[in-house]
Amino acid sequence: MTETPALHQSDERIKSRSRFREALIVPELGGICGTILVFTFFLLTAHESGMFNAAGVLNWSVVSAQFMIIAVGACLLMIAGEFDLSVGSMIGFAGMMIAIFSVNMGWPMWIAILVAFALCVATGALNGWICVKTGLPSFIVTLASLFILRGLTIFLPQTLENKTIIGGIREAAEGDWLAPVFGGKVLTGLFQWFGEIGLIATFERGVNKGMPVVDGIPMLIVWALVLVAFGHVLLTKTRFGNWIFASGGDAESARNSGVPVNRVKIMMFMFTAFCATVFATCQVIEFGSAGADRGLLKEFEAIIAVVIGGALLTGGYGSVLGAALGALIFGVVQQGLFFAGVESSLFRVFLGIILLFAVVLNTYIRRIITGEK
Amino acid sequence: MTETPALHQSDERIKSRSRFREALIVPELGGICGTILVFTFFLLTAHESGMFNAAGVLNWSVVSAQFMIIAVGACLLMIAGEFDLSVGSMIGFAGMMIAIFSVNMGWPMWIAILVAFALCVATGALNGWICVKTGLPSFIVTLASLFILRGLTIFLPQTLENKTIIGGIREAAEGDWLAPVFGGKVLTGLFQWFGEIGLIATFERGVNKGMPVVDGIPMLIVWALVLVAFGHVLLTKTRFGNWIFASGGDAESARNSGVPVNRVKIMMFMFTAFCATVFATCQVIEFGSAGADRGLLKEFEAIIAVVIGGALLTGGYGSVLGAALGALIFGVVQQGLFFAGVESSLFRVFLGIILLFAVVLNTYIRRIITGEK
Amino acid sequence: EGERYVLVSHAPDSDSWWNTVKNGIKLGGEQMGVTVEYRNPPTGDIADMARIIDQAAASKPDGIITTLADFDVLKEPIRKAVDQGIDVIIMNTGTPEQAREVGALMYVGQPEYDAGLAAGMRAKGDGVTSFLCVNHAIQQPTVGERCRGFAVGLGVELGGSMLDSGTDPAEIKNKVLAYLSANPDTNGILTLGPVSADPTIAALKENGMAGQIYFGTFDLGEEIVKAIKEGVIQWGIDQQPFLQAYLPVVILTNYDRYGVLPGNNINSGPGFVTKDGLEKVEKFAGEYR
Amino acid sequence: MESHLTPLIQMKDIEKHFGSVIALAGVSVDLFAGECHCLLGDNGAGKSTFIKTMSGVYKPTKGEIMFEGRPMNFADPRDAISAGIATVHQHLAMIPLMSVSRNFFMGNEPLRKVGPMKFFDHDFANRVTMEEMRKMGINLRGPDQAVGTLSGGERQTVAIARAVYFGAKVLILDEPTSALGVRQTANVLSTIDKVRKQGIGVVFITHNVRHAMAVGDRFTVLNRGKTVGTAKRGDIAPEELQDLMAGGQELAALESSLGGTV
Amino acid sequence: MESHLTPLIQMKDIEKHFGSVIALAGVSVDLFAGECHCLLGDNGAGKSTFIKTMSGVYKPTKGEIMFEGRPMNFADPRDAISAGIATVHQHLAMIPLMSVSRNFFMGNEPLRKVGPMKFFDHDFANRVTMEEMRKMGINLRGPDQAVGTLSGGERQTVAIARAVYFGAKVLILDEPTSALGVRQTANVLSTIDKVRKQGIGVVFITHNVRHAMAVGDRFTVLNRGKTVGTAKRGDIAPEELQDLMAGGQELAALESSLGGTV
Ligand SMILES: Nc1ncnc2c1ncn2[C@@H]1O[C@H](COP(=O)(O)OP(=O)(O)OP(=O)(O)O)[C@@H](O)[C@H]1O
Ligand SMILES: Nc1ncnc2c1ncn2[C@@H]1O[C@H](COP(=O)(O)OP(=O)(O)OP(=O)(O)O)[C@@H](O)[C@H]1O
Ligand SMILES: [Mg+2]
Ligand SMILES: [Mg+2]
Repeated sequence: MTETPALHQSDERIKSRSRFREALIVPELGGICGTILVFTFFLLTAHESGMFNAAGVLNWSVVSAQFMIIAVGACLLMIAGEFDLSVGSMIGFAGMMIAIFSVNMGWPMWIAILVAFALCVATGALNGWICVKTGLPSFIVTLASLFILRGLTIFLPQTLENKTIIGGIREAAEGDWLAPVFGGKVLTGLFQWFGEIGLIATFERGVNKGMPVVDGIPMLIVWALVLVAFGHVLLTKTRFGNWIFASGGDAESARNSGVPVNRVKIMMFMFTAFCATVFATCQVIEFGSAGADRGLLKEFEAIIAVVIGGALLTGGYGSVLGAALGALIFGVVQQGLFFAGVESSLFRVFLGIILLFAVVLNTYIRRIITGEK
Repeated sequence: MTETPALHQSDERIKSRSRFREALIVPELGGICGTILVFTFFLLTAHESGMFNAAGVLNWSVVSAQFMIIAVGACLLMIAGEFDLSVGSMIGFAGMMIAIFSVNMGWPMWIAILVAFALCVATGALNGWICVKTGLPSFIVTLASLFILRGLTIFLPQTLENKTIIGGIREAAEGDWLAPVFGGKVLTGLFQWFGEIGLIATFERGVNKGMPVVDGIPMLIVWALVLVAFGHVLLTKTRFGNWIFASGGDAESARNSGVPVNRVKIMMFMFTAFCATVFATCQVIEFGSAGADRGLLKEFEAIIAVVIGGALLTGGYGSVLGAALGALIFGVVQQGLFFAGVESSLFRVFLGIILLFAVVLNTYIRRIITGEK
Repeated sequence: EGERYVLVSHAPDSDSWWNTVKNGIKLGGEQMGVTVEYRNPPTGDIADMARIIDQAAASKPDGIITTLADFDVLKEPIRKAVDQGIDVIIMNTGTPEQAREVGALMYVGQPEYDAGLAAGMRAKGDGVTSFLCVNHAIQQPTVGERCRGFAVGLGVELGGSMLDSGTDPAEIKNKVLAYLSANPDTNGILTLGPVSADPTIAALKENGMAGQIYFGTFDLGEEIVKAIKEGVIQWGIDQQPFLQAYLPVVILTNYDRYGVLPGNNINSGPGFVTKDGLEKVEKFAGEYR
Repeated sequence: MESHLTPLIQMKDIEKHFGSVIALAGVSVDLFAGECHCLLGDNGAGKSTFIKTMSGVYKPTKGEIMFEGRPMNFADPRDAISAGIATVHQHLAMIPLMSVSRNFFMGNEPLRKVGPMKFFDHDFANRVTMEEMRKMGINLRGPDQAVGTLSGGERQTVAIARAVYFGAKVLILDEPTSALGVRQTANVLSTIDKVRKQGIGVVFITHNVRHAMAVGDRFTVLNRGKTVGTAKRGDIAPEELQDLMAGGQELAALESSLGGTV
Repeated sequence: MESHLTPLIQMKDIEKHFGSVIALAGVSVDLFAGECHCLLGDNGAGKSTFIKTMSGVYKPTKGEIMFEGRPMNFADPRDAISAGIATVHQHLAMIPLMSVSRNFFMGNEPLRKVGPMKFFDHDFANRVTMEEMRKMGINLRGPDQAVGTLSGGERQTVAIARAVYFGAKVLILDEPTSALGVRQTANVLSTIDKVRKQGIGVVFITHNVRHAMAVGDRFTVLNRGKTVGTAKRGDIAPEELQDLMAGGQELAALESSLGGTV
């Protein structure tokens, strides 16, 4: 075997680049810059509006956490090279199923929740199976599920109850062991104490008089953090993560190298459905009702968060942490615009401009730092 | 130069295949089969509902023509490798602009229409320019325009007029030379005569008593046919058509071969915007009002029609005739479900199922006939 | 002087009817010298609306005016806002009882179901036996209540007579035509707003049934008023959204400044607008009516 | 001597049709352990299609595959890989957006146990990748460089190094040297030589007679989807082989004007 | 003799950086009309990058390009093509989903006038495509076969046939023979020979010394992004050239075990 020249020779063809700059070349970079920018902006413009008091922070945290939950699923699926446009409908459908099972049929809450999970994850698997078997683009397949699931979410309660909202879930969830996992709060003691020492404002009247305005961290946020951590570890630290990248990067090549591409894709569809169901369950348990309009357009919001977070729409590249930052940016911007008192019909205009700005910035920063042409 | 063996030698490696089967291998095939299937189905199930009398035919023809107008644009753009999610918002925006210019500002209708066309086509060009310059996926860029245009469509009339529906366009269009090109009817004499000789039913009551039920072919249908013909010729018979295929098939390779890919893509974005504006103009002239909610979800319907028509979402393959058939199928199914008296909240469910069925059938037929594995 | 109020609605961005509400708060705000901000969930998702109420409360306004589109979802956020010392008035949707339960000062509006019921009874009196309800916002639960009320008032099953029409005017028009062609015995039509009413008018004009079929609608708009005048539409139910927005602003300001409050809830509708006395309605339809 | 043993792989009368195209019209090839079997033939002769049926990418339309004497039916490449068949395809099985080391171990990720859980062992992967690439004569800038930024030859080298590293019983190389430089080609040929000596069966596709003659034990020539014939090393002269590869046509006229064997 | 004329293309001290990667660190090459200039070098030496700056795909980071004596600045490949530079890239510029004849005429569509309008002349395109491919030794099944269904070598032949058909003043071929069979290679080499005799300048990249020696007039060797040197035909022996191409390293040990020049 020919001995090659010593390793240091190869360095002559690389411009020296500082360690710091090297460390910056991560898919999350755009997300990090965006987050800093967004917070700076709102700290300057909306600091007086209550956006950064306890209740304000909780408000945008909860909204961001919501985005995060669906963004994690969408992110892994997108990296695996597929889309799911049925996420929004799935949220509506899952909530409605829980409501019908628990309120109309009177099943115990935990059974209702578990059956809804099973149904939705199975639907996700079906989406994936159809995509994989027929070779159709997931855009089309899940567009069909979008219509079908939304249609069922309208039709079923309409037929059963003659209305499109089913309430009374909070009552049905009382005393259940599973419901608090989605609708409860943690660290209530700590916040109680914060309220007592005056760190957090307290209610001024009503039954809760004297209690802190924020009395704990909703499980929604806990779920978001857990899912982000899980997704991140799965993607970067495991064999399966490598398969996800490979399936999205080039399915044919991955298959030829022995990656079970079909299995990977179907599992990612199932995970996306799982995330959507977590979202829906948290929502119905918290609000106590399920409606036919829940989750509208959430699929786009998930995709937007993921793309702001630096993933490629075409698959094979991206990061869960980036997607989480994208969700944070999206949540903060959305609620921040309200705090900043932007005219509501201009809200979408701003949203569009910020979206565009975020992705352009993202690409641009990446180019500057990596020095692509 | 080595002489190669005579041509007939190469035939030994091709199974003989009838001319008929050869002729079938066109992208439109799925659309043709789908159309036959759909018509057979509704002829059998809904022939008594009036779906196939003159008024019924006009009914689904108009809906299909609407889909066709936007499908032509979406089809060419998709073949060129891009998407436009802002079509729906563009429809709302264009209509609103015409209303504002003609009703609020009192401009002559033809100027209002031309300026609206110019504005929208420029927006399309901007979409394209951003996609091409930043290299961002058009999905994201046009998603941003979707939000921005919809926001403006709500904000502008609100600020100018305190309303979000602006009426009185029919009055403003009276006597204008350009308006009838979008809102008029052709062959009215012929239909009058049809009515007189009893070929077409006449009204039995009301103000129109004695007039034929269908009194002409709306310009909307004429526009649809003209655009389909134009798109088809452009795509298959011209140099530019070859560039469209090449740009969508592999932009990098096309660029290396001297195809002005950026120009092609931008022009296709402009054409899509043009089609959306035609749609909007026909609509406002016919209904006499522009609303902030016009065109919602039309972008998806366009994409659905195109995909049913056999185009590849990834670009580089497809046919305008196929897209037109896809639009026809979509329109007939949608209206047919109502003629057939299907429970209307199940409408979306059916739509989803038929969409899925259509694309699966499409792929399947193509495989059987071309013998792909 | 300079109080700040927030009005939160459940309507998606594109719902054009809410425009009148915006005009109401604008005028009310100008006249009283207060700022009123309008907020809504862009897609009409009521769960998102709950977050907006939370957000509004966190920004410490002097008062919140909100709809009660889904009592289950909204009662908690509203009650929390009330408990933080923010005055709340419920407008548009909901019922006086629900408003009391969440601790709101009062209710200004037209309970949707009741309005539908009243319309249905009126139609029954006019001899309607089977009807078509054109619903352009099937996903929005509050609007559907009108159909439900109408069916009960009429004493018939709602069943398949509610048409999920979408918002595209040509599609609405042709769907109505298709429905009427497939169900020729229909003798009454109810539309739920200008979005569905305008194309329905066009449809009836096209198939020659304009003026022949009993036609009522919710909410007003230019075309609707014109159609009432022409006799195509028998009546339009005006719930006077302008008042629903204007009054709470005035009431909240006066309550904040002088502590005065009306002793009862205010029903802004249903008011039946018919051919008689259309002049003012015509002038301000879609703007203040 | 090999004829006494059962072949590692026996492919009998393989046919493969794509729609109306007959890509393979009955090809038979067998491969013994420790031999390098060269597959030669004109463009479009069906070599790639043939080895794809061998590595589980395509199912043959007709014909039988025996692996170690037993009939075998690979459902997908994963089956073939786990049976011990490593393949370097002509159109490389590399993911451009992924790093070299992730590509190198794609489908065969090294695992590291942390408690009950197993994680991708990045350190190990990076080390091995750098090491193996260096052995092939390529100095990578780093194991996390994206494959998409490598030159054509560098990419091909990654694919070969990977197949050799994991290669179990059979190594299939479809035109591995076509994009390689002189030094890399020499390395690949000597790698084939080494691998063969370890008792692995190698299928080697090439258009270059000299490369084939350098390492091949047997030569099978395909033409227009059919086997033209199989010859042992030493039984055939390079010129003869070359004529066979060109579909049996006379190249004399051309060659004289261009100076010797192409 | 050529030194008296102005070169067709003169590339002076071309540098090209990709982010932190220095792909070209100052390469100078000139090309005269009627000569075949071979560009040789190891994998990753920068050959493809170099010819891409020549054909307008990349802008050089530094350095000057003179075309027929005038400084030239190609904004994109279209400029280069209209200036008369036809290129066959290593990663082919073919659209798999499009038919062979559409690919063949991509960017140079033949037009047919019908009244005031110009249409794509499909008949002409189909005829010419079949004809040109037959000349290169490939019998297509039909001009509307999709390029994606051709074998690797067939595809490459389409690209070369196209470049030759439209080739104006300069023809750049980046490893054109790498995927070709013996017969096709012979055809390409004799095509180069013919084209050169018509006064066209050819840049020919290859890893095969024999192919280079067969048609090259001058040989420039790149190594690690730099010019190692340029030699005229007859001034250098194949073995010397081969050593240069391998980056100047001794291949003796290897070669002896594998029998002769690789
Ligand atoms: N998926 C496919 N669909 C249709 N025809 C195909 C397909 N794959 C290969 N072919 C045809 O089968 C024949 C054999 O192709 P193959 O790729 O096996 O040739 P090859 O011997 O590897 O050629 P090369 O040396 O050029 O790589 C070719 O004529 C090709 O056009
Ligand atoms: N877009 C790019 N980004 C980063 N590095 C690149 C890029 N393109 C090429 N390189 C690097 O530049 C060097 C030269 O690449 P190039 O493709 O020109 O080599 P080559 O001489 O053509 O090699 P081969 O003979 O293998 O084709 C390689 O090391 C490659 O990794
Ligand atoms: Mg091959
Ligand atoms: Mg190269």
